Amino acid sequence: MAKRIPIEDSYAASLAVKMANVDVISAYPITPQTHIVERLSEYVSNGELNAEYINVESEHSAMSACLGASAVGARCFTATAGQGLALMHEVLFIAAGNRLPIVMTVANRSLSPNISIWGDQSDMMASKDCGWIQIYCEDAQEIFDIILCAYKNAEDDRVLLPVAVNFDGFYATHVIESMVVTSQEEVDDFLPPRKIPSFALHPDHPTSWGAVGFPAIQTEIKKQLEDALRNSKSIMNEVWNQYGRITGRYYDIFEPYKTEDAEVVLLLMGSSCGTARIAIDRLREKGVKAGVLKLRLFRPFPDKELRSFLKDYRVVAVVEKDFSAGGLGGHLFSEVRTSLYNLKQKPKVLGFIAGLGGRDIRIDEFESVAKKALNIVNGKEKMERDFMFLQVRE
Amino acid sequence: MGEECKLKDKPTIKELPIASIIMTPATSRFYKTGDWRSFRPEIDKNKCIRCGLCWVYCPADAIIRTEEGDYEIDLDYCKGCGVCPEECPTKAITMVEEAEV
Amino acid sequence: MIEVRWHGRGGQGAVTAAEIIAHAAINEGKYAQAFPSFGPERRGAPVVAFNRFDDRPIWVRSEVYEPNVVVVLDSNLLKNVNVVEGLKPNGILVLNTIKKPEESKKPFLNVSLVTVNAKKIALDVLGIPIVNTAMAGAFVKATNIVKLDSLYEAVKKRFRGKAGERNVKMIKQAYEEAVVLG
Amino acid sequence: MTEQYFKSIKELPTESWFVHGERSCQGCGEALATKIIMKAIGPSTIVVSATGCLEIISSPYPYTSWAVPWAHFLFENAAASASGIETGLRVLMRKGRLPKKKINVTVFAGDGGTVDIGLQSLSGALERGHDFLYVCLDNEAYMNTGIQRSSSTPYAAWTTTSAVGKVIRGKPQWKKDIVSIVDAHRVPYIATACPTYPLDLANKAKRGVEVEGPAYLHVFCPCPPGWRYPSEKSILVGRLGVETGIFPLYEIEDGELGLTVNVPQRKHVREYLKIQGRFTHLNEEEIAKIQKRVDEESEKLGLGPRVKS
Repeated sequence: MAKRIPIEDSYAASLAVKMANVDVISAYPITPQTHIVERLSEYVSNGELNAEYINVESEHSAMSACLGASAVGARCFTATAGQGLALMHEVLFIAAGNRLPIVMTVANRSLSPNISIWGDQSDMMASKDCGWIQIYCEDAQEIFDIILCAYKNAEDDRVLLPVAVNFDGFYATHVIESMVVTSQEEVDDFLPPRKIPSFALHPDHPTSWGAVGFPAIQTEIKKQLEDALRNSKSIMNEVWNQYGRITGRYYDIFEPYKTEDAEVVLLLMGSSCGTARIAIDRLREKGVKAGVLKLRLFRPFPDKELRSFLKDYRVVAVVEKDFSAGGLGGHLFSEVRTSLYNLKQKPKVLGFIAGLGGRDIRIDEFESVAKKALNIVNGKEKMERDFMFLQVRE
Repeated sequence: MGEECKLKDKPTIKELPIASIIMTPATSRFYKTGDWRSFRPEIDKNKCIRCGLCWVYCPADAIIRTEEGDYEIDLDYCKGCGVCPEECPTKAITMVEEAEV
Repeated sequence: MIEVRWHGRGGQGAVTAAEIIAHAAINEGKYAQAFPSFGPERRGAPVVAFNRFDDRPIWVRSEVYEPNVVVVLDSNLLKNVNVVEGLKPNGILVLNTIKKPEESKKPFLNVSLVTVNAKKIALDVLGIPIVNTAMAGAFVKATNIVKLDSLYEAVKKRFRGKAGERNVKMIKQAYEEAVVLG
Repeated sequence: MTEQYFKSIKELPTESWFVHGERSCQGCGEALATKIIMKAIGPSTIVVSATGCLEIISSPYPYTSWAVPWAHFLFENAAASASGIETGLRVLMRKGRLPKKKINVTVFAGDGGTVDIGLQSLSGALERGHDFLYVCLDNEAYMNTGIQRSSSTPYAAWTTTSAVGKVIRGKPQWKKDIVSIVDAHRVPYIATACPTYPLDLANKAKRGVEVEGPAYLHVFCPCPPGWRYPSEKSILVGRLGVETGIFPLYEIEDGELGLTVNVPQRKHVREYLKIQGRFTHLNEEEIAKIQKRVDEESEKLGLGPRVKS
């Protein structure tokens, strides 16, 4: 068993970015992501990382500088959170549409008002349609591994898409825990320097990027992106398997925990998955057959995989730290339910919104959600709608 | 002009290059702006002093400097703005109405 | 699993102490977490930090509500903060105080009390009243969660050179001087 | 005095890197300026365009008027994107992944993309000191969207959003002095230019890419439909802008300001204003106000006295 080292989650991200040998880092400080780029700045200043760090004047420019650097063939990194991601919003689409394999970490943070530096997933969810591959991580090990895989996946000729690696602000940025570090030799072997595409911006082969998208071509342009995003799923699996063979740590689109005989499945993403697993253990001690499905990949959305996994369960309770204002509850809930809707046999899908603005979700709260979902499917309890807010003081 | 045939303003999704990047430089030379014109400039070679002002001032890049140092209007691209006769120091250029087809 | 809550003030190094001990535990092959109370607390304001220790991977990521151990870096906090809130029955309270051990025991009859005059040690060794590593020494005496040597290694990694040596001395002295009342 | 890279217009290359077939309006000052600048800086260039007229007219898919690599990403981020391009090239060359070569990273943006929505991005890039040339093609309004007022629109000018009415007569504010703002960043090279003076423009563009660090070129670009004058007058309008002192041509290299086109005897601003439809509503009082301001500015710059009219 390889030796684990102590590391703060943020620094696990920085270390992966360093070991990925990025060429350009362009970032603007925002809590709770700042530790990541502070450490990268140190690496660059110390000469431990042969890269350029662009101290931009906003997140909009952070992503814009990544566009330029990535378009000439550089491996680029940025990190942001909350308002920073919101400010980047329009630029995110350009990165995806121009097929630039930028990797960005998002230390998921609530959106203002009121100003909240604390974690929830509403930032990325508000930009979920930007064309990026979107992955949610739980802990330092996963952050480290997924970032390395993200570059490999993003830069694959068959993909060429940006990847957002999400993890909950503070809960998965400011915690010191332990992880195994893949050796630099293994990383170099797995992830050689980025191959500069033949169409990169360079005077030796002039190309024109971002031409006017007349009505006659915009449909094809958008569908081309959608196809690329859909296709990226199988390549991601290839990459994860390859990484698994090197490190022994395998990743998949989702990760079930004690779901085999479960009567209720909690479905969620991010740092609370572990807390939910503890809740499942406790429920099982009390005779409640519950399980957790941790979803790792949010874009491209794994609807097929979820259909085949979830179809025979009785009830699925989606717990998430975001919601669509005036819409149908949480974004994840909406998409899970939509994925299952046309099946003849399908579970009841319930949505629970919790953990907004960094509010802690306790073990007993996950237990209550599982019990409530069971009660509802058993007709012992009713919910006004299929989704609800938890943790609201009435 | 084989290259011209490859330019499709309505490509299928498979023909559309990645990220709709235009892979060939300067393709607008296949788009002739000459038909925008109602008046065409004509150079009187006898009056022309070959100063090159019409060439440098042509906003449409539609005046050709020949190897001999002469200047010719490239009617494929001339939009007929009228800048060249206006700026010609010897009044060697006049605008002539395009004949109806 | 052992869960710990640290009480201090912004700038006293409670978070650093929690981190150093987590480092020591992980380097011994244990699983550990250290994290601050998440927020923009400024210098001087009351802060808390947390630890978890276990022999198996730690999944839970909610805050610590029922600690096994509470460590207080500044006894002035006792005036306004209920430091033993949620402390498990038979839990341990590690207190930095200038009072005699017996004098401190009165309000904390249901917990095991460990006291140390960390301020004095800090002034002796560092010349400034930064008590966090001393409290880490007292914490180890109270719990035996990590070996002293592991803690020395972790602290030397955090504070290079002379500062590291001085902090090792702090830990050692606090470990020796801490009084376990039970 | 500007470095004389080109001594006569005939020394400009025959070849173009901003080529014909572009779809600018007849007599477009912006297209003309771009053509001349590209001739001056040549093919080893990467261009970033901000959203605007130039971007639209030069890239209707599948047609591009660029013979050099060109990218349009967004409206307000051209300087930041160029920062990334410049940095990316530098690091890839340092790491040996691209052959070492001088590449001129150049931005073309309109006045809106520069003085309004792109100002923050520009300021950031100037402060960081990227080695690039930023060209602002100033046609004094949002022409691409149909002649709306920008902060670069001159005082009293009509635009579709600074309408001339009974209460308000055109734009009530003066034109934003972007050159001074850029100068406050202490960049190595700043110049103003106008395509009516092609040699001056070409030499300044070349100087801009030759200096190390950020260079800023502010180009006065007459716009026939936006300024309301016939297309053949584009060169004349530019000339009158310069000869009246409305748009003086100078450069600031390492903090030293020098006029590059001297105007020994300034014409009255009326000469410039009267040929443009956007100023036809001006009364004597308004003209006098403009003249007074131009007189003050001209004196500071050392332009010649105004001819009596």
